[in-house]
Amino acid sequence: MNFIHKNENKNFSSSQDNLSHLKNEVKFEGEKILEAIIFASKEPVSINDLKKSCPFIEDINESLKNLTDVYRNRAVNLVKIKNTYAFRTLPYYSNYITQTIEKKVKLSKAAKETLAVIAYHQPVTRTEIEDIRGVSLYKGLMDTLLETKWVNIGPRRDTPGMPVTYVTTNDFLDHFGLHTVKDLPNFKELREAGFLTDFKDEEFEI
Amino acid sequence: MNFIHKNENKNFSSSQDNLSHLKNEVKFEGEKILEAIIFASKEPVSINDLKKSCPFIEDINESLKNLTDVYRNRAVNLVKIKNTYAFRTLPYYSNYITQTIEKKVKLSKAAKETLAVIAYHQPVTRTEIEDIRGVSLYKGLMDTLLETKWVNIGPRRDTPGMPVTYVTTNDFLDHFGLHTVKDLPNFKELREAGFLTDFKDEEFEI
Amino acid sequence: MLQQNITQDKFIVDLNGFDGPLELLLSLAQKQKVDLKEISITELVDQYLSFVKNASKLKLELAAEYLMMASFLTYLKSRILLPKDCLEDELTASEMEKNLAYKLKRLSEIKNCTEELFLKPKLGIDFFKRGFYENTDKKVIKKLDSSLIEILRAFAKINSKRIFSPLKFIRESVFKIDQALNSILGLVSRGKNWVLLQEIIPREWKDSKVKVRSAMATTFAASLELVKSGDCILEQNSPFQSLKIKSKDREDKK
Repeated sequence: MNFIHKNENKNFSSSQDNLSHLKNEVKFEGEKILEAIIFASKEPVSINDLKKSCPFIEDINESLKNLTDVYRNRAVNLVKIKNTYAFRTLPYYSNYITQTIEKKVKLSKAAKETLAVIAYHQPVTRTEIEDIRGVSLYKGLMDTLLETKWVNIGPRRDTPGMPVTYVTTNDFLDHFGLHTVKDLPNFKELREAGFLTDFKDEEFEI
Repeated sequence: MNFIHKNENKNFSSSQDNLSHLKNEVKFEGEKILEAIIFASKEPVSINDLKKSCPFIEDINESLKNLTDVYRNRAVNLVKIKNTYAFRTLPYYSNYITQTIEKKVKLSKAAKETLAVIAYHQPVTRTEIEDIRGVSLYKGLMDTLLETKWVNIGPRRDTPGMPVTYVTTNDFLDHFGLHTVKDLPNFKELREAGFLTDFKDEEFEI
Repeated sequence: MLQQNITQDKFIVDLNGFDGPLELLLSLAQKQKVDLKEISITELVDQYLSFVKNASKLKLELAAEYLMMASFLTYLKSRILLPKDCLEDELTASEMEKNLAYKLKRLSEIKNCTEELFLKPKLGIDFFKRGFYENTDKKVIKKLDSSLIEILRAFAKINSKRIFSPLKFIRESVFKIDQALNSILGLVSRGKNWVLLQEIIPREWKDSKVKVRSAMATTFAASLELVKSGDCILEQNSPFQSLKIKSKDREDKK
């Protein structure tokens, strides 16, 4: 699929060939528009937003897949972060990039561990976090985590008292280079070993 | 020149072929490093800086030319600006990308508080908001909030004067990653989660 | 066991490093065996209890959480030692043991995962987003940049303001004590007759219930003050009747 472009396809003559050629052109143009939008956007762009911007693209998932393939062997990749897309450099090339590191969040040991508990057990209540860590959360810890934008409020748990739950965000996935929560280290193993109870697959996995 | 990659070149057998294959590999790697550097850079990168970062690239101009060719038919081009290089989306596609250019605006303290009151007490009348906040709303505040599309007019209250009420919208839920406003922690939960500690306005450790 | 392993100083440092009793227990277990499946719970209980005992010997203040764990473990140990057939309705000792082992394993897993998670390549450190973004300045869309935490804080602030705001008196409806003293002295010095307390209240304080109540209370307080100083006498014939006040005669004073 890579790099079908106008000049390469000039030799078609029969009308049928011409039609499929035109279809390919349209597809390719669509992919380029997606490429431009995602490239120019500061934040990962949701598939829904892309659909809205390009209502003429028939199968947006196919187009995004093609675009992903185009960049597969480049130093810059099109990556899917849950239901959003963004361009990111490969970690492999980090040594060559001397960038002033914008935002280095320094989390305490307890905050890191709490973040991991939320990531693996989400949606998880405060009590459950405290049960897993065997210690009560100190004041301001959840503040800090919410402020990183890696953690958000999830749906209330359907148990007596309807406690608030916590979940991780797309920012979290993006920061750690994860496509979905299932990409977390050892996620599958932990789930199979029964350490992650009540995990529901995300609803809007497309 | 486009997209020579490892898997496509596996069939070389003679040592000479192998050598030229390896040379191509090195070249291709060099191009990818340039690609990553230019992509991640905030400013166009000068050829001199690229040379310094990649002293192992034999002919940097050739590599940059190759990289330019790779992107020639994409929606994003590698462009030379004087003696610097940068990636730019093609103006041709700007119709599609203007939508995603965003200027970040912060809400005023009063607007945030009012939004919070609406989120927690909706549907809520203007008088009730003023009563809860203990201060009268300045002119234009409700207009600002309505403009954000996070707040909308709700049903009229069935009391003398039939005052208008305010409610939050689906946009509000989307923006803050919530399923329903009922998920918002109530005051008691906020207190338990430590949100009542003296709020520092400064950022967390960066 | 533990006492031999750790000197007194290190003991204190170690304790501070632990993030709660379960973590302490986990580290004791890991010292015992690498594989958490093979740890001996009774041995672990002994180690934990001696740790806590040692801490109290050193007069360290242990957080309540550590003591609660100690009491649970003591209970668990007693259950393990007791014959199995008593107390059938409660969790059996082996179930409690299993549960504790599960929690230790779960904590150790999440600790490993935390380490591995933070070893992963990170955005802005190991991989990057595009450094430059075009400015098509013609159509700029304002996007509100508010995070949930800001809204939560705003809400918490309003509420804490309402709860913790200092009591404010609305001065207009409070009759001050010196005002009351003046009006009493003004009336009672004129004659030696008894004056009803409610008659002392100035006319402008009689137009609302709140004001009357405030003026009455202050006048009463002021009258008590005058009685205490020996300038006036206060009289009430029977409970709930009106109070009368008059200034004290010179003869009375003698």
